[in-house]
Amino acid sequence: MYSLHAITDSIQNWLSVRFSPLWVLIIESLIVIVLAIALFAVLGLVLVWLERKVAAHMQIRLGPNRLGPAGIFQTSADTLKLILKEGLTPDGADKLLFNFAPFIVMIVAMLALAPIAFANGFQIWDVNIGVLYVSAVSSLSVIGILIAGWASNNKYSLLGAMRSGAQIVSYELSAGLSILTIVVLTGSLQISDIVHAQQNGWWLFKGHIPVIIAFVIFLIAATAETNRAPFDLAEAESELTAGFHTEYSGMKFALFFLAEYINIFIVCAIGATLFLGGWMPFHIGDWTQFNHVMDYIPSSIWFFGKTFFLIFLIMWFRWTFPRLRVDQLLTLEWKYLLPISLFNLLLVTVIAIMNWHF
Amino acid sequence: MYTETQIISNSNDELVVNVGPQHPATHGVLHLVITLQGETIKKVEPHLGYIHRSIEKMCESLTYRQFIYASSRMDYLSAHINNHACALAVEKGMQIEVPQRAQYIRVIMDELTRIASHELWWGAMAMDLGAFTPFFYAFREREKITDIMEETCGARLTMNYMVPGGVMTDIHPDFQKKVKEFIELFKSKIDEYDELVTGNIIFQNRTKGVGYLSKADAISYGCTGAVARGSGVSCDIRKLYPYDIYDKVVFDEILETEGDSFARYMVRMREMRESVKIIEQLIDNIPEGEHQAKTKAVLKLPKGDFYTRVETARGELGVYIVSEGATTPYRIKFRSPGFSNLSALDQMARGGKIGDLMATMGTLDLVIPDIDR
Amino acid sequence: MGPFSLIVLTIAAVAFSAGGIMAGKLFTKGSKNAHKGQPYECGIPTQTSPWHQFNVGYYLFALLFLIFDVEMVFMYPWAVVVKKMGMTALFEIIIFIFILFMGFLYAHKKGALKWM
Amino acid sequence: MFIKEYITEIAKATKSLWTGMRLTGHYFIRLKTVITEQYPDNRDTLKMAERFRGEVTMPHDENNQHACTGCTACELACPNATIKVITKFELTPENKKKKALDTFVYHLDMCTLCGLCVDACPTGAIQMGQNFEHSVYDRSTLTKKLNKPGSKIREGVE
Amino acid sequence: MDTSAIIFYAISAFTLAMGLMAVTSSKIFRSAIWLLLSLVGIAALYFWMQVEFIAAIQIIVYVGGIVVLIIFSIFLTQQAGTKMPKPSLKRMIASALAALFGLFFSFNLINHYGFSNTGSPHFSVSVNDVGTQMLSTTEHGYILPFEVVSMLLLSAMVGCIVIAIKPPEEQPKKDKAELENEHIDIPETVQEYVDATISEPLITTEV
Amino acid sequence: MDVTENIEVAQTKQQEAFPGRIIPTHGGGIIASTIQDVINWARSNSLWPLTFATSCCGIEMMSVASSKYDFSRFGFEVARASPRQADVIIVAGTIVQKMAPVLKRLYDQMADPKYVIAMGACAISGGPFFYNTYSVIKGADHVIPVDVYIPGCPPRPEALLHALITLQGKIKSGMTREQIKANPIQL
Amino acid sequence: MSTVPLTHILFVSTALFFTGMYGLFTRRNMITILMSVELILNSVNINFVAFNKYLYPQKMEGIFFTIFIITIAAAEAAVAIAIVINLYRTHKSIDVDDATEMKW
Amino acid sequence: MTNEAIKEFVSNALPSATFDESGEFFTIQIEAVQWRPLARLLHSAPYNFDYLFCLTCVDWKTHFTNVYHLTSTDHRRAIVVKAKVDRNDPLIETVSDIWKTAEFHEREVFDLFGVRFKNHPDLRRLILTDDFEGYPLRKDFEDAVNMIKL
Ligand code: SF4
Ligand code: SF4
Ligand code: SF4
Repeated sequence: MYSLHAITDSIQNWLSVRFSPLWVLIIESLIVIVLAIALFAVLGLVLVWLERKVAAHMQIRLGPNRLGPAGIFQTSADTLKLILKEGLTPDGADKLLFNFAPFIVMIVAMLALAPIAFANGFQIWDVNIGVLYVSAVSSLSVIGILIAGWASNNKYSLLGAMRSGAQIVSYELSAGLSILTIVVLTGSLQISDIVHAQQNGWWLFKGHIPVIIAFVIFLIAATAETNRAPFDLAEAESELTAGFHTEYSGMKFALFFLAEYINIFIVCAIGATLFLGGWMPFHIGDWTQFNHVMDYIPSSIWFFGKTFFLIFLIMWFRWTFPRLRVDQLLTLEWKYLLPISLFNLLLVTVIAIMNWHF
Repeated sequence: MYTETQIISNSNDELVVNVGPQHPATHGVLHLVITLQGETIKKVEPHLGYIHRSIEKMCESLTYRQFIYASSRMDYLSAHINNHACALAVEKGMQIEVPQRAQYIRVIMDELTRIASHELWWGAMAMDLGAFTPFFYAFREREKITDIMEETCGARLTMNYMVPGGVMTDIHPDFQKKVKEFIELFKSKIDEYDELVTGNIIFQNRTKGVGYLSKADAISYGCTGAVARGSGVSCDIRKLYPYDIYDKVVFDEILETEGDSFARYMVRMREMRESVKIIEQLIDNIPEGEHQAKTKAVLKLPKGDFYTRVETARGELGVYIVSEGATTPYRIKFRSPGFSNLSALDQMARGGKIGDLMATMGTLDLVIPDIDR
Repeated sequence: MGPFSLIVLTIAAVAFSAGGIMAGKLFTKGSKNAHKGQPYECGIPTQTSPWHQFNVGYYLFALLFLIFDVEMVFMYPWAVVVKKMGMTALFEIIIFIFILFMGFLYAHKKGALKWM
Repeated sequence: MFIKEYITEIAKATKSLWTGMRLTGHYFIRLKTVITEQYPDNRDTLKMAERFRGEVTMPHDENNQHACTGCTACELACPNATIKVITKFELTPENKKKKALDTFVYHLDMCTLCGLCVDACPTGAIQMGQNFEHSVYDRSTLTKKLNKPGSKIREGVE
Repeated sequence: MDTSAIIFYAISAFTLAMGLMAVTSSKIFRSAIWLLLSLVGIAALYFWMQVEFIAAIQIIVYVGGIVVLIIFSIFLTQQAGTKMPKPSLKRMIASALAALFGLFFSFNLINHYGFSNTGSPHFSVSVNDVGTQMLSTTEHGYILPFEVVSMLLLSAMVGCIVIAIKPPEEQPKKDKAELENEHIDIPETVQEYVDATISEPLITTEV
Repeated sequence: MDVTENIEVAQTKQQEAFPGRIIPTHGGGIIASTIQDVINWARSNSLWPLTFATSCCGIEMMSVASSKYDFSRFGFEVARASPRQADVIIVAGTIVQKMAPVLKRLYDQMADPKYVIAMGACAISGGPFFYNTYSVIKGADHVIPVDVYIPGCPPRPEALLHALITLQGKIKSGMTREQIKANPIQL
Repeated sequence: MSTVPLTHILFVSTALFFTGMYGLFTRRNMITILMSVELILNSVNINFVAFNKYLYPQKMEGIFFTIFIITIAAAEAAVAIAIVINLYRTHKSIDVDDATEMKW
Repeated sequence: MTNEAIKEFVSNALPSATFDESGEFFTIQIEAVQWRPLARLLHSAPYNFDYLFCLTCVDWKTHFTNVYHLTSTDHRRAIVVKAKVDRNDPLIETVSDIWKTAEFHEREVFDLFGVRFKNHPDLRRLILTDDFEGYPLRKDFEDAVNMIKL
């Protein structure tokens, strides 16, 4: 298996030989900043483009195809346009908070990137409470939405923000519980531990039906937490025009837009890490030959492949289902997902203790 | 500049929200003033007139040949059927005998229009409920119909094909073949619609028990079309007061008795199948002959008043012409189906959520220019 | 990189957002008019302020969420060690969850999980 | 029983959702089903239906002659006065004054493309054209003169 | 002063400033937001102290839970946009003085106690240890508090529901068939009725 | 060059030529910043329409969105319901006296740069409701400045696409509304 | 990590405590009072963690106390908000003075 | 249910009503003040004209007639009631409590013709703006700016 440790370590060594520790820190920070921003930009562009293409093909049409091959520059044009568009602040708004909200959303999205293992040995911070950290940070994102909705001084925004507040907050529970199933199986919160525990098979396959149930619940909760259809009540277009970001324009709106996609990426990355083994290649029992072939595929490709597969699933949901009503949304969580995932967690615990999993 | 009376709530926890005139779910420019308590709707007050084009006044200065085209701009989704109603009114006044062939063509066109209209409704309603893809599937079939229309009538939406005494031009030679092809295709696609939307659990939860309208209320509000039939009121003009050759074709009047949004939805879905049935019966039997009766160049209706009604995709369209014997009508009133149906909206939406309002409006299938005229 | 990365990432996010907004400000001048600053409400002037009391049933869900959230917090350390500790931990958490589940059932019975 | 109901409910819901996803997935993987026509690229092959009403035209033959007698029947038939027929008096070879077309003004910006004028024209001088690409930056360019400069009425048209 | 110290002072300043703004801001929504940022600052402080677990809990419970709840209750009970009445100047000065005095006093106390100023460089909290100690039934185990917590949460939940749930609103029964049941009394002759109506002054609606 | 004044002049000129009530617009014209090709490229290729359809033409607008014509090929499919995020307002349908203030408000609330397409006879001139109606505005340009006119009743979906391409041409040329009227460019 | 003396951390927590106190004194609005209380609780938490870290690095009692305090704070906040909402419903005001006067 | 029967029934209660059977529907012509009692009568037994499907007004330059098209869903029979309304002081009683649909239709007629409906719950302009002057569907309505005569 390839590991990026060698590369990162050599950079580290090279730097520490040449510069004082402070400078090393600064240079490394700069590298991380540049990488993170680049990742953001590229992810935003690619995901939006992907979504449009997926939507188009499900809807028997072509989708963007006039700018560049298969329209891949379409989103670049959109981004550039959004940057160049006037960023309005309504007169009646709470101007400070109004302009502050996109930053919060962005910071939250960025912070959640920290523990994600993009490849073997490529992780910004392998925090020892990994998944707990991610759920903590993602619970912050509701704040940005609440602020945006309230500060806009617009009824649609406020309604949308309230809805999304209740929604995100509720679905955090079942997301957390399904994350816990994996924690129970692994016995660690650290992302790297979780990935390594799946060396001989992904949890999804090793863990019997309870893990599959947990996976499904996680997917549903992830969709809801990122405000995606069919849970996109916060920006329900046919009800609240544009929901909590009704009053945002230009770059500020683009930041919300981008954050939405980054959040999708993050939850899908977490999902891929927990259930599909992160950057671990696909291994089958003791087919050594096969496993070797799989090992030749770089770990980052595995990671991104899995993540994008989950992203595709979430997009698939979006372009198929009608939206739930707000009370049904909460009923779904409180009456179905939460009891099921609690029960499921106990089941997984039994499996884990009895060592019934593979 | 803006002087529309607005009701400002005095109570503390009520919120007054404007929905429309520019709003994705109002299908045009309906303006609803909604009083909310939390997310629960306390009151819905429709404000009309954002597309009031004074068609009635305008028609007073148009001749009987000309005014028909204005009617296709009213309920543009049932343009043919509107034209049909106007043509029938003039024919009734002048006692013109319409040739059989023209009658067949008219009915086929009507039913095609009905399918097209229902398709659009289906797509738009799914869109209101947040599902985007059905819209595209619906338009795929609808485009087939518009292509057929374009080939025969020369336009896609506002065909202006019916004239007093028949239809403007004979059908295109390919017409029958294409319609049959379309019917075959459509029959398979409509099952897809059921798979995608009707059976969907979310959709059913969103519509069942939502926007209830009792039978008594439906009558009292003068509802027609699918709205009334969803509440169990039999009101299909094609059955009750058949015009042209509707008395010769076999079809069922669709009735559902639940009175909720899902019932209205089902009425329309089943109606599409009925329309297919009607077209199937007619398409092979279009008699030979004239497509248009000989009429005078200048039409003059005798003194008196004439009321004709047809079943558009939305319900009963009445054309009430008061004539003084001149070349132009003295007064024309279009009794539009949407107007009455809309008046029942408040009743239906009260107590529901905002999402319910959208579902209810979706099943009302409002076409605002038809309401405002 | 350790916790320091949090600061770095925050800086990155701020730089990214601020950079974008600044670039927009630099290249685009907006025109001013009387309506621009007013809230959008489908093209109709807003009559009542949205910053108004707002009666929604959401808060009950937030209340319940808070309780369950704390419960989850206790379950994280539990989940880490349960495999190691075996049955004891399982029984402990079953009691824990059972007690809370009682509350949940109570809430359900009281109709707190219904929308208001 | 309660639990059984609960589970069947969930099973049914899952099945209905899966049915929908299967359909969209079906179309997603079949690129053949894409029905998009690529308008500006397919301009050459794009054919309008022959009865398509795109604009009112006045065909001229190779001698720059049209068939309009200036009878204004079309102007009267038009529901919203899109056509303005300006006539002049011409001297016929027999030295009789005869009404003839001077300018045939056509406001494309107002035309509803209903075809009543074409129906009403006794000589078939105007027809519905197939062109639909009329977008302009300036509204005034939409007011057109249909008879070409110097054009004449065709011989023998009364 | 090394980087770590700088970071500590920055975070502390941020936390304190936000806390101060939270208690002085006159807009209640903003006040909640400043409180939130202050709590985030405290979480950052925990991160700095390398107790990531506590930091995460701080964010999950305080920021994701309590503050959201507070914000909801603000929406519910306040004209969130209006300014709150300022406390009287006297009261403000008195409170400030009291607070300052308390601060000075306590800080003096702390300073005089003379804590050892060096922390262990190897301090780290692993969730594993937390879990083990929490669930262990031995002397140092926290199993009893752990189970008691569930009781506490249960009682809090029951309490919340009992207190906060709305008594079911008495809805005026909507009589759908009102119109049908309405007894229409037709006068002896309609003309009589007509005359009776006519004699009243006609109330016309304002146009 | 004061754009506002220009529009007023243009409107008075229009009034002489064309009947009907004109509602004055303030602001209006796009303020072209640095005329750079890249900016214009981005702007012209990312026109997000406002979901605004008043009547029949709106159906053809929906057709353009549908799979057969699919304006997403041009990247137009991100229809925004909020004017703050939209770039182009396609006036699809009749504008009546009661709607005019709303239209104007929507236009005003859009963030710059913003463009207007008048779709259909109604939006250009009142179209079929030109005569003897008391409520129809005789053209959307009586209310807001229009960039591209596309006649028809309703225009075919292809025609609307053509109008969008025309608008792209205009944006790429970097000229203002008045300049382009004065010296039309060839696409 | 050890260059910051314990007293500085304690100073921060004390300052936060008295900021909360100040809020408690000046605010008359139940929700803002609740916010001040949260600040006070948090300052205590900081102390616990700091003491644990600096004085007893091999033990975890401070951590546990913090966890339990956070738990109790959550329960307290939930109940408090419930009371506030109930109070608001009956009195249409959540001013402390009003609440005491009305003696419900 | 024949025309005769209705005729007898109506003229019993309302001797001054006149009838017209020449058109498509059986027509009852009355004065405005008689309308509401007649409406109640028609709506109730035995004929149950419970379905008001068209309500409009015609301006005859000397007077208005309010035209009510009624159907009975039980008997499937339509009749027309034409109530003569004074043009200078157009006033007629509302029937919006009898047929709920009338509420909107009456507002429309008020809006376009200026006929006032006594006791109407909410008689405001429905279609036109509140500051609109005049009643556009009256024959003498002029709007110099917007109306272009052919
Ligand atoms: S075009 Fe035809 S109808 Fe019109 S003026 Fe010429 S000849 Fe007459
Ligand atoms: S097509 Fe219709 S609107 Fe156009 S000029 Fe001819 S008659 Fe007039
Ligand atoms: S131009 Fe024609 S199709 Fe378009 S809105 Fe006007 S009447 Fe309708």
